[in-house]
Amino acid sequence: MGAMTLLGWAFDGLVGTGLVWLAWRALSSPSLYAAVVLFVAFGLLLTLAWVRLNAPDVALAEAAIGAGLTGALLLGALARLRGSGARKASGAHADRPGARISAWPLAATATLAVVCGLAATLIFREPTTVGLGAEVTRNLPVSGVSNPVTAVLLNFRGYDTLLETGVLLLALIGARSFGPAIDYAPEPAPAGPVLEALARFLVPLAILVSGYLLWVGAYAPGGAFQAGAVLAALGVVLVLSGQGRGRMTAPGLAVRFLFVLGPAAFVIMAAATLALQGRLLEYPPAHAGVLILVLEAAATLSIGAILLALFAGSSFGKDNGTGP
Amino acid sequence: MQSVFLLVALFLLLNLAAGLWRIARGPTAADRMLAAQLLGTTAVGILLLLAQANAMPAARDVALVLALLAAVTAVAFVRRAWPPVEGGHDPD
Amino acid sequence: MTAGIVYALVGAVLFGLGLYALIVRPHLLRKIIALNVMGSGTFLMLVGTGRSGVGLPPDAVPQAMVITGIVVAVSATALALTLMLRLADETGRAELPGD
Amino acid sequence: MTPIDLLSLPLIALGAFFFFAGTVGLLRFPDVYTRLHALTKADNLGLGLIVMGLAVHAESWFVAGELFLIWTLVLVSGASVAHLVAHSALEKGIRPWER
Repeated sequence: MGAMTLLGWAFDGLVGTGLVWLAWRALSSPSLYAAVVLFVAFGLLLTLAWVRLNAPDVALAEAAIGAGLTGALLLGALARLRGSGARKASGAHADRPGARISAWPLAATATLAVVCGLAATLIFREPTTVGLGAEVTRNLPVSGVSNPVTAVLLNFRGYDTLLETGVLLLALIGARSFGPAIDYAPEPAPAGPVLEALARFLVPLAILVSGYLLWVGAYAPGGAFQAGAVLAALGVVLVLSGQGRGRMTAPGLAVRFLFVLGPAAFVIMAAATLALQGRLLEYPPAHAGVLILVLEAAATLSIGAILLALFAGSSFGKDNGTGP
Repeated sequence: MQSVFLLVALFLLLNLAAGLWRIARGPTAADRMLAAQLLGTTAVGILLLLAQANAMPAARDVALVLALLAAVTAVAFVRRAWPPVEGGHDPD
Repeated sequence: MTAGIVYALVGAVLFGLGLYALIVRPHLLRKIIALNVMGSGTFLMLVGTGRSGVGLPPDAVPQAMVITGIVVAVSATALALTLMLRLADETGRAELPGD
Repeated sequence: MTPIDLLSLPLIALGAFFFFAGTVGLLRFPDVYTRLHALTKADNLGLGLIVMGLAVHAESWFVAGELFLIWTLVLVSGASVAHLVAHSALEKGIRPWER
């Protein structure tokens, strides 16, 4: 067991050092493009950190979003920036090397104070602090699921998730309202057979994995967020291989239905449980498992559709006057 | 045997750390992207070994998601963000 | 696993790095990445300290909060990127006027 | 040391060696195309060997199937990305390295 502990410490030390180094390089390297790729690598290391912290649910979310969506979003924005900078000939895409505000010593001192304060709080905090873990474990049998994280997300604190689907919808509406009116991204060359074959290979598997994560979330790490993020990431591959782009930039009725399906399902469920059970999102224990699965399925579709639309909107932004 | 899995995972992590240098250094954008791709595969290997070392089957699901989405960033790069002018040394 | 405090401290450092870059770096894309780094630091502190005691399973509540946070962070990032692109379209610069 | 360990240890060690070779290639080879070669050959073989070494420990067919699915995904993605990057690099005018 001693060897295990020692190796574990070495592993954690290396991951921690790597995270700090990557964050520092991503925030200071002269090239914005390098910054984005470094940040994608940061997400990969962070996924390993979540696994070491015994938080596989979080690791799944980080893997799906950090490895798939965030990188694609940032790269798409960088490409668009280059287009708009080229038009105005002042280089919006270029970061002045080493540029920083003149008051940086003040900022550095203040930041250092914040970090020292945080570190001191972390080290000297009351070690006997008891979290809510015991409460969650005690109430798990009546939650309808056996994965405690899913129980918290969909049952004990279901209203958080209700509000979160609302936040996603608001972000989409906001992005669509401010979306640039002109598409600067150069029309890419035809996707070519390799990319199309890759998309055809990945999409059915992604739907399978997404369904698996949704189903397994009841009793093991997984759930609606991870499943939805996987769907969205594969939608990104489809859009980039030149398929289904119009459906996201100028969504028809069916796609808009997907956007509101999750929030609507949550609101209906909240109203029904309020009327029948007397409490917001308090399911009758006998049916809790089924109700949670229905809610999660609706949320998965909405999360996937909204995240994909956020990418398609930011990456293309050609608004045909039909967007919401 | 568990500690052997963890030892190999640590070895792969050292490889990953060495690969970070290529991301930071470049010189071309494609080099950075390729290094990130190798990092992804290495992370998949590490996760599979951690799943076995810590008896944590969920880590395998994390590896599955990473493997499934390994191509997304690279495809976004090739289709969108490749810098238009690619010269000899630093095109960024 | 006793590594919680290590990752929590790493989280504190990441929060600081992000905060510093958010203040001093003028380019908006860099500020958006800085916000994401700060968020990741916060998440690490939450989960790293969120264990209910020796021998007990890790606390599910911080993990659920962090999953919610990750999804909110990515949607906020998308919205921020859209605003940045709009600003660049209008002014030709992806920086705030004061910087 | 069970017989299964004796079977899996050499496979995993060989796999780790191929990862090492891939990393050395990534750091030492002179241009994008040669690095691409190092990466796609070596690390996919490395992951394959590690997958085989772990699959002999698998407690069920489901786990073994998942392991091989992961390897297949990495193989297909790696090959496609290698093609796309090399193709675009040639189009952008990056010249292959010559002695």
